[in-house]
Amino acid sequence: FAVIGKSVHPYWSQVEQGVKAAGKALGVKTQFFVPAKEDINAQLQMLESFIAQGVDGIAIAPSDPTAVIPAIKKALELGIPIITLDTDTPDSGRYVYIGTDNYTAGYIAGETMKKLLNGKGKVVIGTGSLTAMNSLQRMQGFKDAIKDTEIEILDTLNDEEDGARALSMAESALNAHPDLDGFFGVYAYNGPSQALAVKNAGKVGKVKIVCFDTTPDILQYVKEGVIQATMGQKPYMMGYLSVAVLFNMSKLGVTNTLMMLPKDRIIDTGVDVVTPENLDDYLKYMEELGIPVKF
Amino acid sequence: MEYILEMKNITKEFPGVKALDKVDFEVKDGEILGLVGENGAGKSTLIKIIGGIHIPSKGEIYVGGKKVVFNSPNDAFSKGISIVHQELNLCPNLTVAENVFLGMENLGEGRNNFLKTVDMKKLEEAAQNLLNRIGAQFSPNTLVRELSTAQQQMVEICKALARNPKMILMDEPTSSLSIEEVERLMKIIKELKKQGISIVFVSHRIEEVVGICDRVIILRDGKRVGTLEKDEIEENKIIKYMVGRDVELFPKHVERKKGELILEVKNLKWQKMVKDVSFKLHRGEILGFAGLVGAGRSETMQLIFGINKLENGEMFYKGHPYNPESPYDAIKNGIALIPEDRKLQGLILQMSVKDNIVIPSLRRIAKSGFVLDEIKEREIAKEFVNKLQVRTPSIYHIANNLSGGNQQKVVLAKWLVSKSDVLIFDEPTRGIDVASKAEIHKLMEELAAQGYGVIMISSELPEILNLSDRIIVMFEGKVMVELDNSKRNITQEEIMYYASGKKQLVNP
Amino acid sequence: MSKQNRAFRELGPLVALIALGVFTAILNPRFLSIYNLQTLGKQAAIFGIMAIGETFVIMSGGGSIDLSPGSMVALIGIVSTYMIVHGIPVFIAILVSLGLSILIGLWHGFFVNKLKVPAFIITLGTLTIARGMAAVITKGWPIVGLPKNFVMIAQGDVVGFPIPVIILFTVLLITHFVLEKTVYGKHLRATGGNEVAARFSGVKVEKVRYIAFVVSAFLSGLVGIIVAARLSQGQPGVGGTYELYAIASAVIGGTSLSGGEGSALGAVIGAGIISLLWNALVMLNVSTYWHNVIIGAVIVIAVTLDILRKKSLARSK
Amino acid sequence: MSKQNRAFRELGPLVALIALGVFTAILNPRFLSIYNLQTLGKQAAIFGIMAIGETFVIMSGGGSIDLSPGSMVALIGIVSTYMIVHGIPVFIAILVSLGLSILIGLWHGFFVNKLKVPAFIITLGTLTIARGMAAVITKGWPIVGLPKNFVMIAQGDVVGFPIPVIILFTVLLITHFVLEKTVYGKHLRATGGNEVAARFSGVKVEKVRYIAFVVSAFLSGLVGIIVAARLSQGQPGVGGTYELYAIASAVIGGTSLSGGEGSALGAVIGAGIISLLWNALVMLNVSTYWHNVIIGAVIVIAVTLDILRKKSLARSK
Ligand SMILES: Nc1ncnc2c1ncn2[C@@H]1O[C@H](COP(=O)(O)OP(=O)(O)OP(=O)(O)O)[C@@H](O)[C@H]1O
Ligand SMILES: Nc1ncnc2c1ncn2[C@@H]1O[C@H](COP(=O)(O)OP(=O)(O)OP(=O)(O)O)[C@@H](O)[C@H]1O
Ligand SMILES: [Mg+2]
Ligand SMILES: [Mg+2]
Repeated sequence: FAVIGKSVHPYWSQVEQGVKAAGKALGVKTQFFVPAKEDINAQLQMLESFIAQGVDGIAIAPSDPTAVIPAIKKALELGIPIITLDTDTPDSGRYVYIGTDNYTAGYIAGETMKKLLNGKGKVVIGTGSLTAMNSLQRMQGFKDAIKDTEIEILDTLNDEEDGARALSMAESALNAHPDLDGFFGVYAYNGPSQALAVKNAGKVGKVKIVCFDTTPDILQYVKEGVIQATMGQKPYMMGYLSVAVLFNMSKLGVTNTLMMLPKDRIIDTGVDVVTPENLDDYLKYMEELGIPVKF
Repeated sequence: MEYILEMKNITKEFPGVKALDKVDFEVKDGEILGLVGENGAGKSTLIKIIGGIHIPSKGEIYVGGKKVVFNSPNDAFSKGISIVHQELNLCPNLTVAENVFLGMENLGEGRNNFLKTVDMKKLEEAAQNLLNRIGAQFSPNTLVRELSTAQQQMVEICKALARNPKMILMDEPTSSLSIEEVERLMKIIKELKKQGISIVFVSHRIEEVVGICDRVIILRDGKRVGTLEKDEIEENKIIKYMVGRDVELFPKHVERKKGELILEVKNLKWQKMVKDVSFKLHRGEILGFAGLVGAGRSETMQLIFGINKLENGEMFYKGHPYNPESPYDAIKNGIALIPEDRKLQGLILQMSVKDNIVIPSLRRIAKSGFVLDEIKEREIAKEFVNKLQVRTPSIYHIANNLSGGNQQKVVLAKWLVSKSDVLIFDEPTRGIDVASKAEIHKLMEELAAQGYGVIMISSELPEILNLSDRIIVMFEGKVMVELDNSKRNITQEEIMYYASGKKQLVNP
Repeated sequence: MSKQNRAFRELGPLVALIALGVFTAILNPRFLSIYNLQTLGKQAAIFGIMAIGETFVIMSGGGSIDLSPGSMVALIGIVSTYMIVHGIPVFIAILVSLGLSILIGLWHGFFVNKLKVPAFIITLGTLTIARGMAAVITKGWPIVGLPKNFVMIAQGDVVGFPIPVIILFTVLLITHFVLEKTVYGKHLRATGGNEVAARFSGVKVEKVRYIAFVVSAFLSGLVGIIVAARLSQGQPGVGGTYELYAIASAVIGGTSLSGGEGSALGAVIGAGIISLLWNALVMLNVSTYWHNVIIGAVIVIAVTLDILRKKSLARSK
Repeated sequence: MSKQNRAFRELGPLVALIALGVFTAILNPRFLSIYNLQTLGKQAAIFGIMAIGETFVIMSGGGSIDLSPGSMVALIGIVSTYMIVHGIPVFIAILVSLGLSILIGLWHGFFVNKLKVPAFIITLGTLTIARGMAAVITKGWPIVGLPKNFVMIAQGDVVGFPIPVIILFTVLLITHFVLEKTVYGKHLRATGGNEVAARFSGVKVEKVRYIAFVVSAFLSGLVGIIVAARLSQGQPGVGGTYELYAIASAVIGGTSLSGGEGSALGAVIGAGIISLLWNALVMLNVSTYWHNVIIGAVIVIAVTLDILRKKSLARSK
């Protein structure tokens, strides 16, 4: 079975762990691939190579939902089951989608921010890409969630997936907008960059931070109360479930597998909103899963 | 119309230099016109103006009586003017044939637009014809980068001929040719004249000018200072106009004593260019190297200087085995090589005259070996600029903007500054005017008299014959003969004989 | 190098390409499946066409290099699809986009020829600006809803040959002819070899350079359209570091970075090697984290071996 | 170029830098707040140090260029932090990391000097391989848990001057001295100006090149450590396109891409311009979609104006 992720990133390395764990538990061979950076063309290239190779099943997180449709259709034609994880492409005819989509996660982040700011304030978004679909969807969800409030988005800062630039930009933003109330960090390194900037500027608690992912540094900042909330998607679960579903499809047949799954063919893995209050619970939960976070 | 080309009141200014000052210039139909003057007098500048490379600050140009403005080389070509530039201008990555017909791949038939196909067979045939005509021995499909300087010079000449011009301007075409090629070129020039083609001929070898020109125009300091008609042309007249005084061409030989053995090489071999070379050099002597173009003299010296790695043979320097890794080693040991190709090997064109002069001696001049000493550098540069009469606005002028001969002087200065025991001069006076040449000869004699070991490669036989104590003649990478010239009794014919590969002198 | 050796210029990279292919095919015979070869061909077409354009610019000499191809792919992909989804007929949209590419090429040529700005800088400007513009036009979102006749450009095939491959061969044929057989080819080499000498010989050096930049920009634009059709959408983020791969392809194929030497065929072989690597690393199940390491190593090794080969060839002569 | 003009080489870019600063300060006076100037200084230090290294390589001529700085920043950041979190003392970890940087510089020098591989290719290899290795080591995870004495390297300050700025000035002082006042500086210029003539003059051309590559790699490694300290973590993805900014900084500062000319001070001013732009665009609240467009345009304009200025200067002399 092959699983294709989006980029070299802690998030995808957790997916990989899930994939490997499932492979081991089920006694099957798994392959996990990601391009170095989000690159739909490279992903398509990999997808096509896997199809050519004739693997038993593919799970893909398309960087772009439409671009992969022809290749997915081709795979299904050839009898290779395909499911999606993390990002869906319903029109492709994929069998199942596993994950919480980025839009929903972004929406929840927006709701969280709304609560933190009591529906009023000024926010700057930091992201690593203005073109990658996950970034766009998270930002869109976030914006939709705060649409009818008095929360104003002052600026969106694109650091082109460069952590150092993210930090510089967060610092500059704090400077440009002394009355800033919140940061929204879209990529895993955005949260820590913003947290560091806020901490160095002595504005902890004054500038609220909502961000994505649960890397150790983020959780550390959550513990310190610099980051107020982070969206933990469940990459490990997505990876594990993808292999499990594909395994079932190959062993029991596609139709039989689908019968066991929800009618809308979406397996929602949900989002953990990790806050200083529930951090300990989250850590315990992760430990139970067998992927303890140390920091 | 008598004048095929007429220029009036031409002035050309460069930043800081007035290269030409109200010069009138005219070329008659079918004449061979000599253009002479000291280094930096403005000859090349004048020729570049005719070629559409420089645009004059003031003045008018008439071709066939009609006023023209040349903005690009193509403007000049279209009027039937071809130029052989002083500095070689070939594309090293292209073949001889491609270079000869560059810009006229259609061989003059029809329009030469970009999408026309090139018939390489035809080009090569045509190039072969031209090469045969000037007696060149290499094939038209060799890459130019594999040719020696002299061979490249011949390609330049072919290139000018290929354009079927009404007029050819040759800026020092003979400076890198040896006697044989020069003679052939002279024949060609006369032939061209018979075909009604006008030639403008620039040379510092005054005897060539005397031998071939119908009329001579002399420039000094950017001004036209004289014209000599056919019957007035004489060597000392020309020189007097040029320099403004009499010059003793070959200063009297200074007596000197042959000292101890300083350098000995045995059976040197390197690739196909150096096959078997052995010789000895003593302090206090000038050892001349003669030979035709491609005899491998330069390559031999580059072995001694550490440019190329020795493949076979031995060298002894001051009695010890010697095998330099790099020129750095050679210089550290006290061996200097004044290279033959000033643009490629001699100068860093974008650097100032001063920086060029001090480069080989920087470590010695610098404080504690690595901190530059500007003041000392300046003094040294000034001293040698004066000594060699380099014509430059200041020592901070970049080398690229000097005239060819003045560049050559900078190259010489560079090596005279670096105190060396063995000095190897490879074509030291190439492109240098008569007066300065005499100065340089004097300098070389002085160096020998002071006990330095001096080696001189030269394709100018009079130079070799007048200066050398011993003469080695090379042919195809081998030493043909070693001649004792301490009495200055060797003749040109003798040398030419060995240089063409013949072993026994039957009939001297 | 004599005439004969010219013909064998591309031998080194060709051998490398074949060796890589055979190696992969032995380890995983599915490498040779039609479908995989089609995939490979499409990818090679993308890099190959860009690499040919890059070859023109690099050959023109003076350290010229075109850093813009990657961004051009994104921008032209966006511009063409933007027009199409706004109701402009596919054919006209393509013509206009290619026209825009040509203008950008002329813009590069203008700065290099007239203002003496290094090609590196002006095309770096385009790299940044074009990518920026792609984001400005789309706000980052892909442009979708393209008609079938547009996506066919990349997704269709003729008797099994994907259309991009056919485009590649057409471009290769034309450019090979231009470089090897025409006056322009000679003049381009001359300009790259010694600009001053070329100018003194009456070569219209500026025009030669303009054309080189236009060819490169035009071919990048063409690739932009192919990529958009391949992805069924205009993607503002596509083509990230393609320029580096295009340059590497050209150099692997024997183009000298100092100008004057180069071959369209070599560029395509170079692009083939890089595309094959991308494909083979997946086919051979190499861990994704190692991909970059291996690609980097292969590029270095390929170029180094070719240089050593040429050197020993020159020596043995 | 005469003595006097040398002193004014950096005038054009300096004026541009000041003008940009004044312009931003007028539109948003907060630009001049200590905190913002510190932010700016830290960013400028990062680019500035890299640009100085790049200047050495470019000056060495033969079309040399170093494409590896961005990836080196990532790799050395990872290597140093990896060692530190695995219990190796900070000081030793830094020494070892810088040692590794020097080795990589020697590696580049070896390929360029001995195997005649173009610098573009061997450093492109490092670009790809180093980034790949950073991913291999970390699997994409940041390396966290760094001790205070390490992060102080970038986050501390001395009477208001951030330590990276102090490092920048130290590096600038040393390199300026080396380039302008020492034999090495002259030899580097000579090598870049005409390699053959330099060799004939007894310059150890190879050694000169080795040193240039080592300086560049060493300074990139230094920046890698500063960046890791600044972020309080080792990040495998950092430094994406820094090499392009470093090269652009050097060129804006007057370095000639064909070698032989360049200045450390100019490189730092160039880096200042780019860093200031990054900062000013945020300070002036310019829509992020336009950032790239503006940065690209400013780079092109700065270089073009400087070239035109020098040309008119040369003419009026
Ligand atoms: N491009 C240039 N920039 C500045 N000065 C120049 C330039 N070209 C020539 N000069 C100056 O113009 C003067 C005339 O030079 P030119 O090359 O015409 O001399 P020449 O008579 O050909 O000398 P030579 O015999 O040494 O070749 C010299 O003083 C030279 O320094
Ligand atoms: N770079 C090169 N590659 C191949 N062959 C060369 C190269 N340079 C010179 N040659 C060949 O080597 C031989 C020696 O040339 P060279 O000009 O050095 O001889 P020379 O005796 O020093 O003559 P001159 O004194 O006129 O320079 C010639 O046959 C030439 O064609
Ligand atoms: Mg001259
Ligand atoms: Mg020679």
